[in-house]
Amino acid sequence: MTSIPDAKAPAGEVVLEAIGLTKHFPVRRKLRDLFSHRHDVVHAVDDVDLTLRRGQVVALVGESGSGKSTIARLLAQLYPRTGGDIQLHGETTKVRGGAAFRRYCSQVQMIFQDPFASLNPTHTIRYHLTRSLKIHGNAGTTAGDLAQALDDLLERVQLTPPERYLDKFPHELSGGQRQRVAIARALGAGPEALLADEPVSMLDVSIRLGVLNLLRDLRDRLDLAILYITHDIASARYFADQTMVMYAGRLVEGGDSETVTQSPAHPYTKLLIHSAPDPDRMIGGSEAEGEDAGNGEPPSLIHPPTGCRFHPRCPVAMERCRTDLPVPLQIGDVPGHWAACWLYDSDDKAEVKQ
Amino acid sequence: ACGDSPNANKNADNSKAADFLSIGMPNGTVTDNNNPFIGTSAGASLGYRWTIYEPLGMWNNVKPADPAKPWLASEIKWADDYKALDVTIRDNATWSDGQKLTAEDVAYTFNLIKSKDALNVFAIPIDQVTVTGNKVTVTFKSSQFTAWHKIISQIPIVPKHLWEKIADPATDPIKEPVGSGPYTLKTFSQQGIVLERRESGYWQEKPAVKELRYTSYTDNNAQTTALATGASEWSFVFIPAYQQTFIAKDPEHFKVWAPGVLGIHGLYINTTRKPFDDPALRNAMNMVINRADIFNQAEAGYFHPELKSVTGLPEGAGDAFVTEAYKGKTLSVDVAGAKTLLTGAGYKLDGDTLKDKSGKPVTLKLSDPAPWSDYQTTLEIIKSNLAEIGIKATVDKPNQNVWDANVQKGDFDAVMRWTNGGSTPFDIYQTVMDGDLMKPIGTPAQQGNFGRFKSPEATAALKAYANATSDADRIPALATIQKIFVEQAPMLPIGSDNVGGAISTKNWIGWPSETDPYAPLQPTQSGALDVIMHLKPATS
Amino acid sequence: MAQPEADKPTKAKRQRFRFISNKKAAAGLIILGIYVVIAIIGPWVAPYDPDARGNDLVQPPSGAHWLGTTHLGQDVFSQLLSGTRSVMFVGFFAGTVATVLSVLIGVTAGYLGGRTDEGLSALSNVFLVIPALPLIIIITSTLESAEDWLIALVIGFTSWSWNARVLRAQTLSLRRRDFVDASRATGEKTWRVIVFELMPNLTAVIASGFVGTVIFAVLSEITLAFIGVTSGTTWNWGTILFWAQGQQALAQEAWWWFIPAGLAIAILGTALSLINFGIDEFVSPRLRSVGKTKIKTVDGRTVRMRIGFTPVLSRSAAPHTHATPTPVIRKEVTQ
Amino acid sequence: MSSTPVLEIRNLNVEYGLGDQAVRAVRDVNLTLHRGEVLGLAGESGSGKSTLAYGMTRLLAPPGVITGGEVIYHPEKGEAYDVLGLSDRHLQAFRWAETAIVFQGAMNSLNPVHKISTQLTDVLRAHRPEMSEAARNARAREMLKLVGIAADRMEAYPHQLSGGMRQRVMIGMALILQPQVVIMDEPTTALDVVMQRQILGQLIELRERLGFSVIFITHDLSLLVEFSNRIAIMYGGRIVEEAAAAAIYKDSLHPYSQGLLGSFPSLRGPRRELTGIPGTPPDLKGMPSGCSFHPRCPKAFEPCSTNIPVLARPDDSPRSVACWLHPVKEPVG
Amino acid sequence: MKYFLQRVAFYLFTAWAAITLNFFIPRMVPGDPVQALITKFQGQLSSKAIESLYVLFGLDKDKSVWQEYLDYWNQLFHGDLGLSFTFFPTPVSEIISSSLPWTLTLVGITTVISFFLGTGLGVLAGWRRGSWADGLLPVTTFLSSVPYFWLGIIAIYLLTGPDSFFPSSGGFGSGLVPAWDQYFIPSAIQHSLLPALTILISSVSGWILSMRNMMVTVSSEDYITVAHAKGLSDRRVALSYAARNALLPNVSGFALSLGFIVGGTLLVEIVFSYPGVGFQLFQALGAQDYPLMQGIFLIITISVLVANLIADVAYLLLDPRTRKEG
Ligand SMILES: Nc1ncnc2c1ncn2[C@@H]1O[C@H](COP(=O)(O)OP(=O)(O)OP(=O)(O)O)[C@@H](O)[C@H]1O
Ligand SMILES: Nc1ncnc2c1ncn2[C@@H]1O[C@H](COP(=O)(O)OP(=O)(O)OP(=O)(O)O)[C@@H](O)[C@H]1O
Ligand SMILES: [Mg+2]
Ligand SMILES: [Mg+2]
Repeated sequence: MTSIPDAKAPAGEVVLEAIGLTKHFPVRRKLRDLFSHRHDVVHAVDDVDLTLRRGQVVALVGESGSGKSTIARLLAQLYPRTGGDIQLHGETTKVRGGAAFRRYCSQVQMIFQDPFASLNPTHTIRYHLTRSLKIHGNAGTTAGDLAQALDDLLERVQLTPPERYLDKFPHELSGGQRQRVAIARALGAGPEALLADEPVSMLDVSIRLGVLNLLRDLRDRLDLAILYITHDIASARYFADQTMVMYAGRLVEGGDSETVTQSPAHPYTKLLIHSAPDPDRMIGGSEAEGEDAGNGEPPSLIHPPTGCRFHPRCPVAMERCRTDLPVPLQIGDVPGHWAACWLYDSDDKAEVKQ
Repeated sequence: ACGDSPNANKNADNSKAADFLSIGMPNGTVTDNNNPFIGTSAGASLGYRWTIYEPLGMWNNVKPADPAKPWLASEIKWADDYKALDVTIRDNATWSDGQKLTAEDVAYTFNLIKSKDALNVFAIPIDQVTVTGNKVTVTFKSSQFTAWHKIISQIPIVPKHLWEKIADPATDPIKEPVGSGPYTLKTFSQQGIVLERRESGYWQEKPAVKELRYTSYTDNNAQTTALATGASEWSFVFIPAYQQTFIAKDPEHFKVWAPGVLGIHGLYINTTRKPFDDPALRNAMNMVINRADIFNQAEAGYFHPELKSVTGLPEGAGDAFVTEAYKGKTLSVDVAGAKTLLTGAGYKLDGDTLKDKSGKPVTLKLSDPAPWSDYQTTLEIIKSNLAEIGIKATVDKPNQNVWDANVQKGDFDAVMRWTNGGSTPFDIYQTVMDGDLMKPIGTPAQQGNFGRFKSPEATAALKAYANATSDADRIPALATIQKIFVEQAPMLPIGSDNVGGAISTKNWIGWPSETDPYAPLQPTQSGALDVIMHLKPATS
Repeated sequence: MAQPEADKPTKAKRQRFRFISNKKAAAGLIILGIYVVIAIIGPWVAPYDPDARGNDLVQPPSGAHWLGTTHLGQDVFSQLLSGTRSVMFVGFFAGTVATVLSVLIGVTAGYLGGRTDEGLSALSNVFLVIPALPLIIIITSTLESAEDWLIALVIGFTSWSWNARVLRAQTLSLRRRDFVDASRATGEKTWRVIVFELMPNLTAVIASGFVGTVIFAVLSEITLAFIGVTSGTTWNWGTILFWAQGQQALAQEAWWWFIPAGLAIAILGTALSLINFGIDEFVSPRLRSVGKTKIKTVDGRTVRMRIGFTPVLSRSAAPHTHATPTPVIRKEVTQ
Repeated sequence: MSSTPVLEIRNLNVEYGLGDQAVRAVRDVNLTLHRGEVLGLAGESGSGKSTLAYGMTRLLAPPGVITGGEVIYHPEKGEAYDVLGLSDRHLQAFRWAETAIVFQGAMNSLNPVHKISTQLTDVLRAHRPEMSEAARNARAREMLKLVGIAADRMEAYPHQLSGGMRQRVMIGMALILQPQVVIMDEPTTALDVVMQRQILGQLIELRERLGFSVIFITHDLSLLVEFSNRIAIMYGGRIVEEAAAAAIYKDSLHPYSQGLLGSFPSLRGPRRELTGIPGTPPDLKGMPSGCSFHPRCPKAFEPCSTNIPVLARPDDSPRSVACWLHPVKEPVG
Repeated sequence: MKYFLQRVAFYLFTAWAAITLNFFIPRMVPGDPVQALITKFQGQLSSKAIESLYVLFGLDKDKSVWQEYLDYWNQLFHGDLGLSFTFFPTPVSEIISSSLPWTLTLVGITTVISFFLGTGLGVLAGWRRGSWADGLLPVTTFLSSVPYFWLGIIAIYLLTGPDSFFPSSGGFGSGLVPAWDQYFIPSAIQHSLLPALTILISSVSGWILSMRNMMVTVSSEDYITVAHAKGLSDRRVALSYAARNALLPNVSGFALSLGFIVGGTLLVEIVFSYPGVGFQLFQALGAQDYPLMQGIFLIITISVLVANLIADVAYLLLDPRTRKEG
């Protein structure tokens, strides 16, 4: 018996969709606020639309604190959302624990950034995987079924032979192996969507690639929909079909990975790509330094800038950016490429040119 | 700048040996309160109230039947029925503020007590107080035969001219006491109270001790240590192994004398609980208790003198009151006799276990608060004594308040407790047997008869004794009382109270002793003043 | 999960009991073990009934009475042996009560957060600042009879707060660790997350809190007994001290009556502290007392390891491992 | 950039612990830092980069011990000397004045309870006792300005600054005594790319102005290639390859360097298929015999498992490699 | 500032809770103060006199608990703690004010000395690990496990006696009256030495241990390495960097452990017959003296709270991170 059903539906079908997803964290109230009626919140995620399709990887890129993890947790229903909708197979879902939550997470599973922290150091690999299988009814009925399912899982994440790993404790494994176990645990639920929150950023350079390649392999074999969260835009290019760029809680650009990374439209994306280490730009050729990169300080999310949140740092900010919230605008070059930037509002373009 | 310090003359004092006497009591902290009527005051707790305020006469607890020694009153006369008292007040007594002490002051004091229940701690039913010249006549609503000593020796006479102005004499702390006694308060601190001698105006020759230093030690241990180091020269405290821990430190000067008085300690048995409602069982228990062991081990061989007479009256103080029938009859350990008695009464000794008439094993819970270590030891001994006749006893150490409440409510099997004391055996027997004091189980009996001993005969005899107008009436009443006490054993007498003390003769001599028992040796008794008056420097 | 697993138990054991290899913990555990054994068999092996009076009053240690006798001729050694049970019982029972409470309150507060957390934290802080011993004395003085289990309950109920606080902090930090969220995301129920995911990681903290409370409870019980709050029927070391003090044992030069019980307490306390050190070092290996700190350099000097100045054992520039100086050449492989 | 050395490390050996339990974290490392250059030190986690950096200034906490080697420092003026042979007092004087260190996490490198100004002037007080209070403050202010922080932040506490600012403070502090050598141990890994570039850019610029040399440690090879002149690659406590940045990037000789380079997806240029390095990093306690990389090396052949290759020049170019694939003409070091 | 206000709010809450607890506990005590008083003196009182005592003590009124609670607060706000039963009719506040200075001085000074001594030794032991300072630990562990009272009694036995410099009990020499003069103060100091030593010996080890552990933990922080790298002197690194930071958790620990210390000193006061509040409390318990018990417990709690607040302020001054504005 195989615990993980292969390919349930044709590739390209929408598995998970976020519409206008918003999350505000309340800020701890201070004593003096007790007397006023102010309620400060952290605008961690504002009005985010995101679609995960079967067999596709969507990358979410952005600097630290831009709200990437929050999106992943919202999608995993680990946080209640402030606004917006999450649709699983086109159906609105709002679960708060209980059986509904379990049903949901049998389809949507999450992988965490830090494999050192996401496995409980007091339990064996066997325990972790068995729980995942049992909760979602994938453990079969007999001990033999379970053993088989465990072996399958470990093989799937290329931890072979399985016996060598099953009874180990997490601390006895290397980082890459741990992350594989974490992936196996997610697979144990037999999900259709995987939310991978910076799954490799804590891993050693030399083993990162192995895990990414494994995920890609799983996407192909199991037709998983994967959300790949990273701050390394180069790996998004390498791994993801689509890339979304996030800045201060909002999506600012999205589209086909190759397009977004090769011809970025939004000034922030440009900055990001410009800043990424580039071996071809050797030390001597520091002419690139001339570009104004803006200051590096991310904005406060409690009182985010009005209009476009990037405008205080944007080298080409216009008056309008200060006041009006930019809407996603189609970029002409490739279908599906968009950016939330007034530069691409056709009227304004004209203005800029004048 | 230090000239005005209250401690400034300390060195001067030390240079001349022995013009002060250090008196200690293990009473914990005291607060600045010198009201002689309030039992919680420092003056009462440490006993120095009697060196400031004086009574009419001195009653010697050690010889309770002796008449009182005139003190403020030069003459004391009781009516035969003890319902009226005539006292003549000395005319040379003065208050320490210089005013003369008159019969008016005495009358005022009696009236004060009469009008204020809170001050009338002995509940003396004063009827009329009249003054004629230097004579005061007080009449009472009932016979005061059993309470005369309280009236004479326990009521401090206070100055009318000052006390009149006090708003509430029952609560006023009297921070600056003015009395007729030979001492006045010099300084007060929680730990030490210093009294200095009045240099003039005292009605008799002034005492030799110039300064009295009272210290309240926090507990017996501290007090004993102080005695052993000589820091305390006079105290009343239980000293375990006193020979070793006290006398041996300075055998030449350290002395202990603990004369028994008419107040005893014994094992109260709850006579409403089966099978202890059976006098035979109680008698059998009485027969196995090893009082000598208790005296030596629990009472360190001195503190509560061993009771010998079957009547429960102590040797010495009680001798005069043992009626004909019991003269010479003494308590002794007789295990075999007890067993015979029990078998005769239908009990069965089954191996180590005594079974009562219904076949149930006899068990007994003895209890007393933990801090009373002599009682605790006593109970331990009683426990092992009782085991010899198959009674399985356990010793409980409830908290004092719980214990207290339980004893009063009658919620106990058996407890060690004291009786009231007085100038006659009446108080002892009343505490044990008086039906008038009895309350139903569950209702607190505050005055006595905690064991709920029911004997109308005894109640009547007690009443007769107290109200009798002549000895001829008293003797048969007392005989009846003693007969019931001995035959029914409502309470098993163990040891007597004492009015003794521990002293050092290093600096002062002239203390009362076995050979010269002129007064009690307890610094808190009113007789303490008499003792102080007797003291002479050891060097002279 | 019914497979026979050959090496799992040993592995698990190795993981769990690793801290016993800590010398301090081992010493502590051995001493504690002895106490526990005495607590169990003490009353039976005691040469005398601790209550039994004898004729030798206040006798110094002898062959018949190893630790001498009391003023009633009771055997001090027997009292000490019999008293162990009550001490251990109160210590462990109070420790258990306090630990259960602190786990319930601390972990709940830490895990649930928000209002619950604020309420529970305030509660434990209140208990934390209110002086415990006076409170215990006051409460026990209200007890009708101060049976061991009652005293233990009172101590347990008043001494959980410190552990609750530590546990809360620990839970908060664990709560932020991904594995908690990961197990939630796997679909675990809340109670399972707390019991199976959080608690195993808290064992060291819980254990150390437990041991700490046991120390506190033992000292409190003995203190209470010393000032006279005990059950009448059982012996404990505090009762021995109570009697010794009441009879002024030291003034009577009866050191054998006073000293051993106090030493017994101190040694038990030390053993428990040692166990706690072991746990601390187990949790945070840095605290482990450094092994060898003095080392010899090549030229024979002794240097001490210390922070900021790494010892240099040798300053010779000769290589340590001998790399082969003449490489083998294999053209085929080199492209 | 000249080819005069400032710091020569000769057969440095560092161990953690003593006796059998010892972990040999740095093994016979030879490395030369030239005046004015940026020397990159790369390698996966645990390869001994930090140990090497701290070892040469004797900053390793117990149980670290230096078991052998020399660290020859060439001051600007005067005789070269061995840092490992300095007395405590001289070492204290040497530190920071000659070599300064910038750590990975600035939050942790700044003492949270002291003001920025205190921590900056601390150094001056220790090394330039003759300076007046005012002069010290002026100097501190100057350094802050140099790294682009407003002087009014002098009185701030570390927690009041953002991560990037703190890291700049650290850089400013490192330069306050104008040292010859600045060691940077993963100075930017905690920052995001935008900030990282800003700070590194600034540092390079300062280096050009002030002329100090930099040892730049990171595991991000692509970053190193961009920012350093020369790169040394460590594996299992040894340096396995050392060459000019461009040479490493374009034509690395050691299979490990190749694997490392192949692990970074590139943002520009064609999308290539990446392989990474198979296997797991070695355990320092049970190092494989011979070349420690051989169990993971796709090109391993028989001498690799038995003989330790020496770091030496395979040809005339100023580069060296320790690999049996590359025959050595003359051993170096 | 915010932090400070939060703490103040917390203290107010705790004070409220303590006062309420304090109100209720004595009401659960079985028994009856009048009887306790009589028993204490093994006295003999007439039932009439007993009645009058009830009236005096204010125990006769049939008030609802709620009403009593309100009255209690009302009294407290007027600084009135009622009249003591045992020392009737002395106001509780008077008794406390005479004994509190003793405790405050003894506990205060010894605690502070113990804290600084322990912290100092802990800094040494933590900084110079592996040196002689490590040998300190087993000894201190043992000493800290010894019950206070046992140590005190042994000290009395060994060190006091007729010719000893150390008095066995009391707070000052008999015959003296508390005053700030050259007779009293030396005597008071002399009397406080043994109790202080007892407290010191059994409490110092806690500080040594926790400080040592904190030092060890802090020693491996990066900023310590940086401080060394900066070429600062070893002393400066140890004190200004390591100890300064290691102190922080200890300061809050210091505050919180005050409650325990007060508990410990209570016993020391009993053993040394020291005229402090601990001994008063002990007596009040025995005598069922609610008002005194309540008053003392309240005072102890409030002192601990105040000390906590002070420690918090100290923490505030020591740790800039808590000073975060906004
Ligand atoms: N539980 C929470 N309560 C309050 N604020 C939060 C909470 N979780 C996250 N935030 C805030 O929301 C914002 C977005 O956080 P998030 O973790 O989603 O960022 P991220 O993009 O994943 O960053 P990183 O790359 O560092 O992981 C941050 O400003 C963060 O401080
Ligand atoms: N205190 C220590 N005790 C024992 N081994 C240690 C200690 N510190 C470091 N090591 C070991 O020394 C080796 C080298 O560590 P080092 O910190 O120098 O690596 P690194 O290359 O800087 O790694 P990273 O990139 O993770 O910083 C590692 O294998 C590590 O396990
Ligand atoms: Mg994140
Ligand atoms: Mg490192």
